[in-house]
Amino acid sequence: MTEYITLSTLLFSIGAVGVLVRRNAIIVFMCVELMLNATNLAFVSFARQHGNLDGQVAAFFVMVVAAAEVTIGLAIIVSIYRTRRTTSVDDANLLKA
Amino acid sequence: MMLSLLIAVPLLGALVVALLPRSEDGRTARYVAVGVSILTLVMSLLLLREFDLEVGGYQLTEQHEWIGAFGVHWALGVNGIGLTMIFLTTVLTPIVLAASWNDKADDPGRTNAYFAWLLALEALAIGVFAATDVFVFYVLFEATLIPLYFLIGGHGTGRRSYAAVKFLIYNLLGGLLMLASIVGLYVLSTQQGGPSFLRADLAGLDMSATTERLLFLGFFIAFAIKAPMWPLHTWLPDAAASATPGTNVMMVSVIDKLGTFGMIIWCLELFPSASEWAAPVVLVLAVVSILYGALLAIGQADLRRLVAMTSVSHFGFIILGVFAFTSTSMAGSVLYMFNHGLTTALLFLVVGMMIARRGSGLIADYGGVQKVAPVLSGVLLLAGLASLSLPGLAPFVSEFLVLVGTFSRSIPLAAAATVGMVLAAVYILLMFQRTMTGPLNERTSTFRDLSPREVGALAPAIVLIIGLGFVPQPLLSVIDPAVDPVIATVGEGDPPQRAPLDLTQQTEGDHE
Amino acid sequence: MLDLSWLLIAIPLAGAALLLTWGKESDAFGHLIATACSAASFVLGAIMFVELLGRDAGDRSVTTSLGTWIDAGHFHVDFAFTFDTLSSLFVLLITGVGTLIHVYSIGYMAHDERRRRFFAYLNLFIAAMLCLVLAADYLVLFLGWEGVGLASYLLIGFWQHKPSAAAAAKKAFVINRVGDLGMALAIMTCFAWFGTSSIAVVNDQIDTVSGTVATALGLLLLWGACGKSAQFPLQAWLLDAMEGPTPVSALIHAATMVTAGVYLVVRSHDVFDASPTARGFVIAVGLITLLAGAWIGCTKDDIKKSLAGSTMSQIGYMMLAAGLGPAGYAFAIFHLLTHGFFKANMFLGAGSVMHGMNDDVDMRRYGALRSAMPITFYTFGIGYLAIIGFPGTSGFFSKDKIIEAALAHNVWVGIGALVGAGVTAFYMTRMMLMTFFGEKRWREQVHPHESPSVMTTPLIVLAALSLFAGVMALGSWIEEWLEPATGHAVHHDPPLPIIVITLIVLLVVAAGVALAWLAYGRQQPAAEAPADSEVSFFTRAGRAELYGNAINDALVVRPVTHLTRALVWGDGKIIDGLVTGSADRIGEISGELRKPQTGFVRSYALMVLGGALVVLLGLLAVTLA
Amino acid sequence: MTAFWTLAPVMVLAAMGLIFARKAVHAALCLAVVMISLAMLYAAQDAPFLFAVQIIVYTGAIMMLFLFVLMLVGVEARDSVVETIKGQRAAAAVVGIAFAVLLSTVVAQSVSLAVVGLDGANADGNVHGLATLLFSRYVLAFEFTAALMIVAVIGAMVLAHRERLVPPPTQADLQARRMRDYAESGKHPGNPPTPGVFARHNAVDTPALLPDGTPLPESVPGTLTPRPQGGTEDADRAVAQIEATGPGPDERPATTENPETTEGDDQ
Repeated sequence: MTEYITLSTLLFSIGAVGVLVRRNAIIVFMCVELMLNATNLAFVSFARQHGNLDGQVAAFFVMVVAAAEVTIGLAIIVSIYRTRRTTSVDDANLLKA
Repeated sequence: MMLSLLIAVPLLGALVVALLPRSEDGRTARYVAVGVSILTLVMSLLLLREFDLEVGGYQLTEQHEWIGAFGVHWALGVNGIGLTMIFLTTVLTPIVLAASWNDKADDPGRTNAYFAWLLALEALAIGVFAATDVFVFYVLFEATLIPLYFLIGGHGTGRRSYAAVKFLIYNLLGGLLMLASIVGLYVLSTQQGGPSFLRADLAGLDMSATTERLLFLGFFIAFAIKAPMWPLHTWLPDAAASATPGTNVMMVSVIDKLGTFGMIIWCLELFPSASEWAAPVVLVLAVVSILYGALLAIGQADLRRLVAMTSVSHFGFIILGVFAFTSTSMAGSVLYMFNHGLTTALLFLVVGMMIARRGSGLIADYGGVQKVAPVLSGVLLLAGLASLSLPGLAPFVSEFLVLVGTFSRSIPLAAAATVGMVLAAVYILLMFQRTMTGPLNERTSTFRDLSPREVGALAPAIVLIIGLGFVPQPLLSVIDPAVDPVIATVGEGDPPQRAPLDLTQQTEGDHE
Repeated sequence: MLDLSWLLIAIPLAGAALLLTWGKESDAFGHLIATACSAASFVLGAIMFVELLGRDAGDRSVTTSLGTWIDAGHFHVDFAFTFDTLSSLFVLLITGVGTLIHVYSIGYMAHDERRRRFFAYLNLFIAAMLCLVLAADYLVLFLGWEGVGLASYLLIGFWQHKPSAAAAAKKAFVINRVGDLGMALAIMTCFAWFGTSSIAVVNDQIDTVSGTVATALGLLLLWGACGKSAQFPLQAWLLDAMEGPTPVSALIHAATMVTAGVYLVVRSHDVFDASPTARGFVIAVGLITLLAGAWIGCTKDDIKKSLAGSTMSQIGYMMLAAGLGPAGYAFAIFHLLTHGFFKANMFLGAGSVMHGMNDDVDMRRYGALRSAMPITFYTFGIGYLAIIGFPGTSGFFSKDKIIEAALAHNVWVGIGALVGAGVTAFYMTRMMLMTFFGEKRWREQVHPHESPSVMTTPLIVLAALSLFAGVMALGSWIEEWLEPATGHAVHHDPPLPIIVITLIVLLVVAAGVALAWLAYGRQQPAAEAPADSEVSFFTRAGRAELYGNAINDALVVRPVTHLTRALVWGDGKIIDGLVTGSADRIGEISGELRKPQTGFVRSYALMVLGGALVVLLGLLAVTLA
Repeated sequence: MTAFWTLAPVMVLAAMGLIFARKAVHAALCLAVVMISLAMLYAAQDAPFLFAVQIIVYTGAIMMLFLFVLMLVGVEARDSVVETIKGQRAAAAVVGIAFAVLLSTVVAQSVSLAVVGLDGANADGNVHGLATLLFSRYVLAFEFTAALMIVAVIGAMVLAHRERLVPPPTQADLQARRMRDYAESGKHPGNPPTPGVFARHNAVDTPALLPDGTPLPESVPGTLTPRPQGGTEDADRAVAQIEATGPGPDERPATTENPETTEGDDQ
């Protein structure tokens, strides 16, 4: 069981690093998806370990929410791209104090 | 219902004034505002018919549940002290509004807002003076900051936004300390049989000495900032120098009284032993305020700042009288609050009229005004003489009561405070000498004297100042019965009269 | 009638209120109203006095109360007035001299456009002064006490366009306030120990408190008296007060207000009787002021200031007498009354001279006015004879009594008083000679002329009073009259027979006159005052008013000015600096915290991950620990 | 465990590809690999339903959405190698590795219990079990996710939608403009020849030849003009080509001449 969890954490960390280093918003998004998937793996693994299906339900919900999130996120990327002609996250820095 | 109504009328008036269509000259707004304030004054006089002077304690009470879960009640009621302060508010507001008639004449678009804020301030002040639920008190206490913030920041002059922000943050800080104490009271009352913010319930709470002192400090600092007491006074001169005369009157004469009023009504009654614990320090700070405010007033170059500093000095007297814990000095303090309100109102308004004519608040820009404007200078002198507590004018009675009461508690403190009387003469007469006497300044030679409207607006204050100087008894008879219960809760009550043949007491000279 | 004390005050007060609020249309007759008010008060006072005369000695004190003034806590004060033998004399002096001066002012202020206001202030003064002397309670007395201070302030500064007048007015008020400090503390002491500030009760019960309290109370009252009566060390305002119109100087700063301190001491006689220490201080203060005033009077060339010095000196005599205890009270009051007459007379005479000399006050520019203004000369001359104590005049009786009593009390005190009499003779003769005798030293364009009859009539009346007021001393009438108010006088025998003392006094006076004639009569005084560097130290010090102002400046004014400046600086920089400083610090901190906010999402994400890592480490640490 | 040990390295490598791939498309492919592998791991862990959903929703729908957007915004976009934020990469690497190590240590240590297995839970079939849970205990959450989906759909529509600021040009407008262009710049008002006319091929992307034998680029529909497919050289070339040829007559002039009309067109 530990190996599944280890894989999950590994994937999660890789996804996190990806978020940090990639500048293309779409790829950043993919990395987020990777992190979500990694947690799903953990959920499914825990479900098997505990012998009930709640983990799988949780994973299912994560998928649904991820789908919704991707829809909105990509729509945002598209609209940003339309106005700024770029998908680099570094160019969207209006939060700079 | 009387008290709720008394709050509602000016508040609704403010709403109406704010919503009135903007006219060319803002005339409608002025008339409506003055009318509402006079209506409020009449209503407050009607209160007297309901109020039984013989009976101490709270009257005209009303109580409705407001937030049941927290035990908050919309509870109102007044004793003689609260009634006096409500009178002060309702008397001053028409005077202020009438004297501010020409304010905003150059900016007719915002006349409505200006007068609406002033009325709102009156309503909130009455609410604070009438609240007997500490939660309601706190909410209204803090709410007074809103009109004042806009009056200073939006309708003032000079460095108004700096002054407004400083005023707001300084007072908010105090308010938050008080909030912390109120939360503490809430916790205590919850532990001891259900949450309640009612004064009667809170007064009966058991608390350890440390808790009581901490809670007391939260309240006291808020009130000391509001009062303002040295060294928490620096917001006042800045605010006063930037605000319009009307705002200044409402701020210093009415709203600042919330501080000293709160000290009597809340600090002393809810935390009697902590008040006793703090009294020595507070008394010294009060005397420092008296002397410091007076010395600073001597050194001010700006008329409004000068008046503000004199108020610091006078508030020192009020606090001194409160914390001397004698019925004489406390009655004097309450009367002082009323008289100081009148005097400072007159001073601020006259100074405001001078500034409106000359366009400058600097003392050095005046000179010889008396020659061209004898009535103006006469009113200024009268206000000044009242401020320096000349016998025969109202503030003398109160100041002397404070001093006499304090003297029976501590001779050195009373003696030091008395020096403030001399300094008062210096700052007032120096200011009068520099502005009104001497050769006529070129720029002041075109001074207009007071117009009949201005004289009419100031006349009630003048009449009251002189009248109360000789006949203070109507007010004292309202105040006196309310003071004794407060004194009874704090400490050992009045110090005994120094028995003529008791040598030990005489040589000690101090009972504490 | 005797319960109408309040009306005595109310009449002039109403007059003042009327004139102050009535508009310009009353300019034409305002002065008449004021004079009428004052006269009405005098008439009423006189009727009441006569009624009092008709009563038995033990029954000559009527106290009326108008009701409660203040009642708060344990403090209770009634608006109560006492009309007794002491106050009745004062009422007559104040309203009588006051009315004369009102009349005089009609002429003196005829050309002043603010004459109505002047008369309103005069009426206000009369009312306040009456309140002072009629009060049955120290607090009511204090009301009048500060009221006369206010009137004095308004009248000294009446010509406000003159900066010197405005400054003098302020100075007078402030120094008076310093004295009032003592007064206020005295009242508080009364309240603390007796539970009341009623004059009668305090005097009655003073024996029940310890001597310390009595001494403290006495000293506090003396402190108050010093301020009002321009006694050492609060004397500095009186000479500056001469900036006011001359009738004011005559009424307030010679005849009435400045003697209020003496009145206070006499009124509180039981307090002083109970404390020999306090009485010793009274004597010391009186003696010092007596000599200092005389000294100053010798050196001033300004006729009014010289007279003011003389006033200080004469009040010193009264103080001295009051300090002598029961033996001196009556003489103090007697001298107070005669001084009120002759000094008012001389001040008004000086005013008349100034009126004819285009308001010049420098005696070195007078000379030979004897013929130019004969009435003024004769009336002034009578005042002169009275003040130096020429036998038969009122001053002779009153001053002689004081010197006798002083000698009886203590030889040195008596000698001091004696020296004072000699110096008085010197400077008054000097004034006489420089003003009315010798050669003309007038400036051009000056055409001295006699004043109108409205001004000379009061002079004549006052001169007559100066001459004949001595009758009060006949058969010790004044002592007996005042006995109900001041207690029975026990006379000590003076060290020498009375006739010898009188002769010595006359000798000393004659010596003073002779010296003055040698210095100013035989030779012409210079038309210009010699420069300070050419005169002796005594003259320099006298001209500088014995450095009273310099001392005040050095000890009080300058330190307070510096303190004020330092506090203003400190208020802005330190106290407010802490406030604004804390705001600035918070601003700086947030400025620093702002820097990591680069706006890059990835930086924020890095921080989030780093934060998660820290939380994780924390959890681990907690778990493992 | 075979499945795991086979797939795990592949997944990690593919995930690393997400970090290192320079082209977005490659990253997307790597992600697809990870997702499909994950689906298999689900299957291996007694989660057949999730296996199916993973394939359908993630690999099918979400990945397609990603690719679609990639195409929309330009597959040519490549990350620059230069990191603009100082120290970001190093910090990310350190924090990431530390996080991975720490997390796996912590989690692995705490998951030492015996594996129960899902045989019991899946007795009535995995889908049946899941459905029981979903429509009983989690029914509220389920309904909320439904609402969430609706909101997401509406949100996407709102975000992608652009208001029309001016009315669309009518036939008459287009005609008038054509004639004006002809008058002002001599642009041919008529239809261009169809592509391939007289050319060696009649393919739709081959320009027609004019009578003198020169090719006429305008004959090729605008949508078919070559577009950069990645690499700066490609992009430059494409831009040069477009500039040389100019937009075809069917190119919507709105984007080039009339920028305030914002129709939903992204080349």
